[in-house]
Formats: sequence, structure tokens, C-alpha cells
Amino acid sequence: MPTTKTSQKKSSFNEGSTKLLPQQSPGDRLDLLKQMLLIRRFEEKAAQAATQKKIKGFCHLYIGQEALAVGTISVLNPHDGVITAYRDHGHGLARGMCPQACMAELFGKATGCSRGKGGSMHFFDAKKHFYGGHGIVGGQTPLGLGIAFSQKYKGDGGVTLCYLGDGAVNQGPFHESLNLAALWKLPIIYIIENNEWSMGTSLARSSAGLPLVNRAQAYDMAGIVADGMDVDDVRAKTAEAVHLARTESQPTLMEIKTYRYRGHSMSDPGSYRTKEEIEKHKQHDPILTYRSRLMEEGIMDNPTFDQLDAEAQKISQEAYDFAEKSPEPELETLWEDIFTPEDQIPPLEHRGRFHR
Amino acid sequence: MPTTKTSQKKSSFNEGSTKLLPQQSPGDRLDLLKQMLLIRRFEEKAAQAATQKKIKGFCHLYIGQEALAVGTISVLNPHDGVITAYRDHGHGLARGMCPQACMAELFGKATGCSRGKGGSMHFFDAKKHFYGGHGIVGGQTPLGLGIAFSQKYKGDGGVTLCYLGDGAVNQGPFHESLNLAALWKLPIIYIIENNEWSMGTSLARSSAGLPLVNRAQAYDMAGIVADGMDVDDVRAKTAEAVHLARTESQPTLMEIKTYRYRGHSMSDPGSYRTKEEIEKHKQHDPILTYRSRLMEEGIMDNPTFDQLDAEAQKISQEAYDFAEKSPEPELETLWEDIFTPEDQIPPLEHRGRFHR
Amino acid sequence: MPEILYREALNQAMAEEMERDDRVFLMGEEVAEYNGAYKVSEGLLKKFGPKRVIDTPISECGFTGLGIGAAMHGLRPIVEFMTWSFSLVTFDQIVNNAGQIRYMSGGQFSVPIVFRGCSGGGLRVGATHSHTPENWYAGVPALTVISPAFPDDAKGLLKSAIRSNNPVCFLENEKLYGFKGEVPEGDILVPIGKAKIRREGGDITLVANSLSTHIALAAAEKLAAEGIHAEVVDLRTIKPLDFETIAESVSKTNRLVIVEENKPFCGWGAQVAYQVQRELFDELDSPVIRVTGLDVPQPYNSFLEDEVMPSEMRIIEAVRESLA
Amino acid sequence: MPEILYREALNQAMAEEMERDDRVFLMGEEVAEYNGAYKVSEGLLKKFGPKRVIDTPISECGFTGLGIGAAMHGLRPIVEFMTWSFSLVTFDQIVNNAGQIRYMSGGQFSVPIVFRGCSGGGLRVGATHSHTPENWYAGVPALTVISPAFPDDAKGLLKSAIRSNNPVCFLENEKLYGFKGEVPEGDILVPIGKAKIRREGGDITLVANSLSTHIALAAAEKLAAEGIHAEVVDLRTIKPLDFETIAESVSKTNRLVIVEENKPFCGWGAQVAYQVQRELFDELDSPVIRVTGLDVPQPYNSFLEDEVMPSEMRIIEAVRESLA
Ligand SMILES: Cc1ncc(C[n+]2csc(CCOP(=O)(O)OP(=O)(O)O)c2C)c(N)n1
Ligand SMILES: Cc1ncc(C[n+]2csc(CCOP(=O)(O)OP(=O)(O)O)c2C)c(N)n1
Ligand SMILES: [Mg+2]
Ligand SMILES: [Mg+2]
Repeated sequence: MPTTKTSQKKSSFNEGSTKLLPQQSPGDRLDLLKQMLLIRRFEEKAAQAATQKKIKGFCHLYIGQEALAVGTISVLNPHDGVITAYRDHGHGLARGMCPQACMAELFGKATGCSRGKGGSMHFFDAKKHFYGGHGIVGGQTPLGLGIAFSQKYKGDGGVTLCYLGDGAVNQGPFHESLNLAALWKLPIIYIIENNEWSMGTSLARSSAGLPLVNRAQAYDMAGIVADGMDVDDVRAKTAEAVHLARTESQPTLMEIKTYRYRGHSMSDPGSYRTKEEIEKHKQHDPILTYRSRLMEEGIMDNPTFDQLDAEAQKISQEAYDFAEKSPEPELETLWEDIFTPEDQIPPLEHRGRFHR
Repeated sequence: MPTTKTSQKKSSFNEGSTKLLPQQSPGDRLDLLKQMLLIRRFEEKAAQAATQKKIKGFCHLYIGQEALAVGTISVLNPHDGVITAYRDHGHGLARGMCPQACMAELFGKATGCSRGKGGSMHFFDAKKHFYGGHGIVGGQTPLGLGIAFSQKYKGDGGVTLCYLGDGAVNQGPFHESLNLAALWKLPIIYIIENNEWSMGTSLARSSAGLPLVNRAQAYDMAGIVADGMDVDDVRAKTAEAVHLARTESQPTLMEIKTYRYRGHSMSDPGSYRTKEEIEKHKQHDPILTYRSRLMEEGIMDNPTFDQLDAEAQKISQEAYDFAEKSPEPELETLWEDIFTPEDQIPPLEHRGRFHR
Repeated sequence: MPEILYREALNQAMAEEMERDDRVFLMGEEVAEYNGAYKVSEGLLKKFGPKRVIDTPISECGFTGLGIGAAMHGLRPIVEFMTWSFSLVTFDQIVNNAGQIRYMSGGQFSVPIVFRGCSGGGLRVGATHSHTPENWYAGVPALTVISPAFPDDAKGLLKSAIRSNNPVCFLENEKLYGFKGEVPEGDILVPIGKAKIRREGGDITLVANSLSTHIALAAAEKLAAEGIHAEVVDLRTIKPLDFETIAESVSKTNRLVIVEENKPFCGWGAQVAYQVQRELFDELDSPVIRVTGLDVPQPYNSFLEDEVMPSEMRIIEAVRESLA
Repeated sequence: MPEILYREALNQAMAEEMERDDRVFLMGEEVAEYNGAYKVSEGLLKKFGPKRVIDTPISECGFTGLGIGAAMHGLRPIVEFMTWSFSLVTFDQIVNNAGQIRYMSGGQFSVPIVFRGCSGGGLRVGATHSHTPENWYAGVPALTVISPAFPDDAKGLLKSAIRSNNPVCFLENEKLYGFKGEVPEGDILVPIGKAKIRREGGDITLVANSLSTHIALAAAEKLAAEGIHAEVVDLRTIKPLDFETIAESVSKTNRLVIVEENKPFCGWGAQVAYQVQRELFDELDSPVIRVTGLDVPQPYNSFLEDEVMPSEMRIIEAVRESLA
């Protein structure tokens, strides 16, 4: 499956990807594992909190897809841009966001990364160059373009990763974005997280012309397929795309095959999929696969794994505790963040109880 | 240039198109010429009326593109659907709309095809199954899908032609439409009228991944290229697509190469193109080319051509006269056609002078 | 009379109309195999098959336009938006195509289509997912906008909407899907454009719609305990506005508080207030007061969001101010 | 003071701000090589080159979103819609992204972007091309909506808009592009959110914006001949609304007619009427009257379209009714 598709466009893909990635130290390799474990354990805690109704509204879990966010983001520089859809916890954590601020956001607390105003679908972290967390399917795809445009405009050497689901592929703005990215040679990598389902709709019921990576051809854009259950494959393929964006300012469309173990959101029983289907994918669990590989490489043994896992659990529990004991936002903060402070425009209402 | 592209999909294209078109009688062949001449002369009259300010607002002329509308529509059955963008005079006339009602619409008169309410961009004729005339670039592409959907739903054997410009290709709704057409196998033919320009923007500045017909591949949809300056080629290629839609309920994307001689609209000086470029295309004028061919075929001689041309001029002049002496709509009609009469909802205003 | 859920009432309306008329079909994201994201279309796929109950890709422009084109060709589509917030991506199709084609064609093409789905806030899903777009659509001359508060109206108005030859925006409310109420059996048709007095009272008029009607009724209940008798007008249809019913009530009470969840600036309540002061200037004993969603993007946090939404308390305070 | 065209004033504003700040760039359909569909960007490509004056494909969602993303990353885009009617296809990007990201991110991301272009009717281009969407956008809490009537404000407000760190919808008017007026040279900044008295009078207040201001002024002129002295308030900014200036004028005249071109239902005039009756109930000697675009889709025919648009005559009749 991890074959590389290239477009008619001559690209540097053929050089082979290993050249593009510096040799990883054992510590670096363990780090990927740590990140995946953190996401897994964080999401399990989030699931628990959602069941307890401590998290309200939607909560879309990333469990099963960890290697995708971790692998792709691991090849970035700190100033590169990352933007994604509403299933954003994994990307946020992989981008180095504080787990406590993330969990607090899920709880809607004042200490949340978006001050409790965004919620699960709307994580943001300006310092980490994490541009959200976007709830409208496909709506983030032109935004990603803008980040890449600005990177090129400023000449800051940055590139942008913009994620979308397999279902989002059929939103018009994504196509407008692909055309603009190719036409203007913007340093952006569109990453389709193909987890085979958009809510209860299987890929084949939503998209003609599979595989999805084919959509790149229409714009003479480079296209790459990667195995999203294998963090190393994800890294290698992403490195090719990032290299192309960084050195030639060429966009790429990546299709990364993955799978979500849980329902679409916490409120989805997910009865449209068979147990067998889910089990089949769990056989290729990204964490277990990588764990075996690290053991084979002699980098890690079982006790180390257990220790790392315990650490991830601890961080997640601390995030939970932090979120729980954090204060609710002051009612006053309702009126903040509408306009920039230096340019504040008084809202329509007097701040009394009812508006005029 | 008139090569046929087929997708990976096995289609009936390879049979060769001649099989799909019944042999034309000399009268039928002359009829194509008559229609092209009518459009040419009608548009010249419209240009004159616009210069005289008898036509207000926008007036987008079709001169140069006649073979495209005439050739494509000539293979349809009367109940098939036709829908296009704002450059719609040619399609309306080719679909058999009354030239007088068309010209009257341009003049905004009560006798216009849309009662003077639509104008140049919004021709409609329900009896002729002409679904408009649409001003928002790309906005008609999902509508066409709906007509085809209904044809299939009713099983009435109909197919739909939906036209769009080369510039419209980059509107998101078009891509959503392509995916839906392919996914649901709707009997629609999307026809890109590639006249190389969208206003002052050349094709290469608006679209990556040329030729445009490639966009079909992303949806595993059949794609065909035709020479829009050659009415016979247009007919033959359209017949293939219509056959596929009618017999297999499969959509096709056609890219038909053409050229507009005039500015984008009457108010466009068109200085972005060189005289030479325009002259080059006029060498392949669809009417003159076809005229020569008919002469070679012994179907027509010069006097006949002149007579047909005179007839087209006469019809156009009559349309102009009709439009000119037609009455302006009654002010009362302002309030009509908002809601269906059997389901009339009184508008907000009392019908007095100012609204409440 | 049987008591059923608002959600079930909508389901019945669709099922009955689909039974009655072959040309009616339902299309939207997850409406078929999933039985609807909010189970409003439960069982319809089974009953009517995949030709008439159709799951779409996430392509709102595509399937909205498809519905409009099909309506022009003689079908009678029901297009479900998973929520009305997602209709924003296809605003142009609704406004310019559904809203203008009949007029622009000089009356040649009718567009008998119903756009429906839930709208409104209070669900802790943040600013992008909590829109109440009734005022946006009501601003389009040829669009009808309906937002029922009770199961009987949900059923009777949806049936009328499906039978209307005009394009209708039908705004349900997710918080009401589980609301139970009496619904007459059989072919009930509630007229479009008629408000309903849900509670009588002589001291002040409350005009509301959808979920806000319930909040207004609860506030009226509390006010009654204080001896203030509020008349509650449930608008049901936003446009065309039933000004007569409002006017009659205000002529009696001489005071008006409007309760609407949408953001205040140019909300439908502003329109009602304008018309009331215009037509009933001398009848008003105090200014019209609006209780609206606050003029901030919808926050996620539940305390903040509750503060944003119209509340019983804000209504009661507004009533007191009006009567002061 | 030099007299220049409204179009030139806008051009100057952009040129000066682009000169002043590298981060400002202009993007839109035909803005560069064609010099703008309405020549507002004339000469800017030549001056600033293709990096900063950028022709786009016809992909409003794409380039609107691109602008917003670039603004989040620190640039200051000016996005031109060839006309505001075409913004409907990207309504979601404007409302949900430009309008909500700052709030949803807890203030982490500013979106310093200006959306601009012409809006309004009277150009004989039919219903799809004649929208006046100020009320739709003003209904979004975090959006600023500006629509200047005169060249000086066009320049001074556009410069302020470009310098604002908030997303601004800047609605020009095609019929005014050729309007000539005095414009001070140099760095004039007109404050956002401040209305301006364009004519003083003690008998009645007329509130208007954009093209309607000119119609109101013409009506006021005629009324003056009858001895009726109307004060004309040019709103300039629709939101935030300068209620103080309106209130001051109405407190003096005790009568108000609002002139707005948008369709009546939930137009901004309804909001103004609501606030006025709410705050100045006892000051009003007669009801607030609105003269609006009529509640029909915009027709193509010029006589019909003229009937739809606010006119001097309708204003004069409204004033007479108000004073009766
Ligand atoms: C415009 C819009 N339409 C519909 C939705 C509702 N919705 C949210 S997620 C989703 C499915 C998306 O599936 P996919 O893109 O495959 O992402 P995944 O959930 O698998 O990560 C839908 C239909 C939405 N948020 N926005
Ligand atoms: C959504 C939208 N954006 C912009 C416009 C303005 N506009 C009208 S025609 C046109 C160019 C279209 O070019 P093309 O699709 O090639 O068609 P052609 O004019 O060549 O027939 C533009 C930009 C519009 N009508 N609608
Ligand atoms: Mg998916
Ligand atoms: Mg073109």
C-alpha cells in the first residue's frame, strides 16, 4: 500500500524519501511513541469525561488515527503552519499544545486553549502555529491556503499542513483550494485523512473516482498515498511533500489511509460498521505496530513501553484534574475577544441584562 | 484537435460517433446553418440596441461561439433539458426560443420571454425545456444536476446539457456537481465552453491542470474534447455523450474549444487581447467554415447562402422592431411572479407607495 | 389525541406526504441509512426505498442546487440540512436560485422545495454550529420561513410546506426534537403565515417563535404568579408575518416584548417592532422591548452560552420594565 | 480642496495604505491586469506589482478563505468582490471564518481583513446581481459593516478599515463610483462607527446610507422649498451603529424617516427604528417610517426597478405622513 504516486509534474519524489529525513536518534523514535500514547490516553480520558457529561456538545475522538497526526507533524519546523477540521485533539497535541489547556477547553473552562469559547471542534494555539480546529466541513481548506500564501509572501520558508476528512473531499471550497494551490504554487500539503467513513457514510457512497488521491491529477498536482497506521511511512511520505513545498514551493495532495476506532462523535453508536471491520483495523494498530518495531530495533523493551504508557496516562489524568478544578470563565469574558482590544467597538448591548 | 478522450470507464465511445447520428438530410444541414446565422444576426442587432441604450445592464454576446450551442442542442430531443450561464442568447435561440420574445426580454419589455424581469442573463422558456440563463458563475451547475436527476427519477428518457465557461470551472459547486453526477450516474453532459478567456483573464491564469477536460478523470467520468468552431464535430461528439447519458445514464464532461469575437460584455473594450489573436480565430469562423463545407457537399450555393442570411437578418430586424414597439410592463406586474398564484402570499408591503 | 414527539411529528408529515405524492423525495446527509443525524427521518428509507430517501455526500451546494433543479423539473424535494448552520455554505443557491428563479423567469418555473433541518443554540457546539438564520432568509422576498414550536404545528406546517409551490425554509429546533405534545391524527394542515395565541392574557403581549415560545410560556407562567397576565403569540411562520394576530393582541395589551434567539442586529424582532410602532403608535403604552440572543458569537461554555440565549429571567425583567 | 471621484478616493486609500504597510495586498477577480471591473484598482498593479495586486480565478470561496488565512498569519488582505452579490457564494467563509475565529480562538487570532466591492441596485442587472447585503453581514456580531456615500468618507473610511484589526465588510456603490466630491489630501482617517450630519434641519430626521443618502439629500432639498427642514444623517457605518448621533437628531426633530435600499424585512432600518422607539419613546411625535427597497426580487426592467428602489418621491411622501 505505501506506494508513491507522482503526477506528470517532475518532482523530487524519486530521490527516495530517506534522504529527506535526518537519521532519527533512539530518543526521537521514542518520542513518536510518546506522542501517540499521549493522544490515545488523552482521548480515552476525554471519552470518559464526555460520558460523565463534563464535556458538552460534540466530542470527536482521534483514537486509531494517532500515527497520522504524529507522523506528519513530526517532520515540521516549529514555524510551519498546521490547520485541521473538528477532529482536532490529535493534531493539537502532536503540535505540542499543552494537554491541560486542551482538556480544559473540552471542559469549557477559562483555562482552556480557547478560553472555553471554542470547545472540542475549535482548538487554537497561535504560539504553536496551530490555526484550528474548524467545524464546518471543508471550510478550513481555503484558510490553509492563506497561511501558505502568507508564508510565501513573507518568504519565511514555512510550509503548511492542512488536514481534511475523506468526506470533506466533496466540498467545493476544497477544489477551489486545490486549483489555487497548484496555480500559484503555494507551499501547502493537503492531507486527506481517509478513515473510510464520514459519519455513517462509507467512502464509496460519497466519492466517485477513487482513490481520492486522483483528485490531484485534475490540477497537475503531486499526489502521494501513505499508510496512516504506520508512523514511519507517514513520516517518510510527508517528508517528501514537505521537501517539495519547502524547496520548490509546490503543493501536494496526500491521501493517508487510516481508521477511527470510535464512533463519529461520542453520541454516535456507530452501528453502520461491523465489529469485524473494526477488529480488522485494530490488527494494524499504529501504536502496537510501532511498539513492535521499536522492540525489533532494540530501542525499547516491554517495561519501557509500560513506563511510557503510564506517563501518558498520568499526563492525561493530570489534564483531567486540571480541567476539572479550573474555574468556569467569568460571565464578563463573554464580551471579550469579539473585537481586537486596540480597536474595540462597543457591542450593541449595554451590558445590562437585556439588550436594546 | 477533435480527439476523443475516454476515461478508464468502458464506454460506448469507441464505436465511432457516426453510428449515433442519423444521416442528415440536406434540409437538416441547412437548418444548422440557419440557426447559426440567426444567432449571429440576432446578436449583431442586440449589439446595436445595446449601443443605443435600448438594452440596459449587461449584454454578453455569443458571436463566434454559434456552432457550439447549435451543434450540441441539435442532437437533443424536444424534452431534454438545457441550462446555461448568463451568455445565454445563443442557447435560447438554438433551443427554438422565439427571437422576438428574446429580443423583447433584452429590451425589458412585457412581451419578453421572462416578462422583462430577467434581462439578458436570465432567459427562460419552460415550454422549450430551457431552464435559464443564470448570472452567478457556476451557480447553474448543480441545477443542471437536478434536472437530470428528475429525468432519471421519472424515467422519462431525458438527458440534460449544462453549459459553463472556462472560468466557471473553478467554482466549487461545479466540482460538487461532477462528483454527484458520476456517483449517482445522472444523465447529464457538462459542456465547458472554452473560449480561452473569462473576462480579462486567460485560461492559463485561472486554471491549473490543463486541458480542462482532465477534471473528468478525478471522478472517473467520461471526457470528450470537441472543436467548437466546427458544428459537425460538435454534433458528433455531443451525440456520443448524449448516447451514453441516454442509454447508460452516464455523465460526460465535454470541453469544447471556441472563441468569442466580442468583448466579455458590451461594456468591455477587450483590450487584453490582440487584434491578431482575434483575427486568427476568425479564420476558423464557424459559419464560414460550414458554409464552405455545404458548398463542397453541393447542398448550397452562394445565392442560397445570401438568401438564408437575409432571412436571418430579417428575423432579427423583426425581433428588434417587435421589442421596440412592445409595451413596458405594467407597474402592477412588479408584484406578480413572487409566489405561485395558487399559493399567493401577500407581500410585506401594502401596495401603496411606501412599505410598512 | 395521541401525544407524540416533535421529531415524530415531522417524520409523520414527511411519510404522509411521500405516501400521497410520488414526486416528494427526501435528500440530505445521513438521512437514509443512518436514519437521520437526529433521527427525524427514521424508518423512511425502509418505507420508501433508496430512490426517494437519499444519502448525499457532504456537498451542500451540490445537493441544494440539485433539489432546486429537480423542483424546476416538476419534483417536490425535501432537502435536509443536518443543521441550518451548514446552509451557509450554500447560501447563494438558496437565495439566488430558490429565491429568484420564479421571478426572473416571469413566473414560468415554480420551485416547490422545502429546505429543513434544525437550527438554534444551546447545544454547546460553538459559534459555527449555532446559527439561527431565520432573519437572513426572511430577508429574501420570495422565501417563506417557518419555525414551529410544538409537535402539532411541526406536523401541520411541514405538510403545508411540502404542498406549497413556493420555496420554504423550515427551521426546526434540536432542543425541541424530544418535546412531546398532542398531535391530531391524519391529514392536518396548518396554514402557513398564521400565528397562534398559545396563552391568553391582557397585560402584555409576548411574541416568540420556536424554542423561544417555550421560554416565553414559562416566563408567562411565572409572571402569572405575580398577577401579570401575558398573552403569548407563537409566530410559527416568520415570513409572511402574521401582523394581524400580533396587532390584535397588542391593541388589547398595549405592551409588547419580543423574544427571539437570533442575534439582535436586524433580527426578525426588529421588523416586528418596526411594524408595531408604525401601525399601533398610539396604542403602545411603552416601547417595544426585545429579548434576543446577545450580540456575541456563540460561546462553547455552557454558562456563557446560557447567558447568550433568551432566558425566562430576561423576559421577566423586560416585562417588568415594559409595565413600569 | 481637490475634487476627485469616489472611485479615485478608494483607489487613493488603497495605494496609500499599500505604500505605508507592506503587509497590505489586494486580491480579487480582474483587479490587476484589467485594472478592476469598475476601475477602482486602476494603476495599482503597475505601482505595486503582481505580488501585491493579484488576479484570482472565479473562486470566491477559495480566495476569501485564502485572505482570512493570510490575515491569521499576519498579512492584511483587501479582498475585492467584483460585486457584493457574488459574496453570497462565500457567505460561510465570511460569517464563520472571518466572523468567528477571533472569538472561537479566545482572542488568539486577529483577522485584519477588508472585504470590499460594490453593492446595490439600479444597474439593470436583475435579481441575482443587485443585492444590498449590509443587513446580512451586520447581523454577524464580530463583523464591521461600512457603506460610505461620499468620496471623502470613501477614502477616509477605507483607510481606517485597512488599519483596523477587525474584519470589515466595506460596501461601495457602483452608481457612486463616478460621483465627484472634495477630498482632503493626505492621510485622512475617518473614524469607523461615526455617522455624519450631511444637512441640518429641525423638522424631521432622515437617516440613510450610501446611495440612499444622496436620494435623501435631494428629497430634503425639495422639502426645504416647501418649508420643511429635514436633517440628513449619513450613517456611513452600519455596524457598529452610531446611535448617539441618530438619537441627538431625533431628540431635536422628534420625527424620523429611514431610507435604505435593502429589502425591508429585517433591514438595518428596522434595527434603527427599534432602537429609536426603545430609547426615545417619549420623544417621538409620530411613528418611525421606513422607505426601503420593495419586498420583491429585483426586476430587470428599468421602470420596475426604479419603482423598487427608494425614491425622492417616496421619501417626501413619508415625510409628509410623518408630519401630518
Ligand atoms: C458544511 C458541513 N456539513 C455537514 C457537517 C456535519 N458533519 C460534521 S463531520 C461530518 C462527517 C465528515 O466526515 P470526514 O470528512 O470523513 O471526517 P471524519 O469525521 O471521518 O474525520 C459531517 C457530515 C458540517 N460540520 N459541515
Ligand atoms: C460568483 C460570480 N463571480 C463573479 C461573477 C462576475 N463574472 C461574470 S462573467 C465572469 C467571467 C466568466 O468567464 P467564463 O466562465 O469563461 O465565461 P465566458 O464569459 O467566457 O462565457 C465573471 C467573473 C459572477 N457573475 N458570479
Ligand atoms: Mg472520514
Ligand atoms: Mg470563457
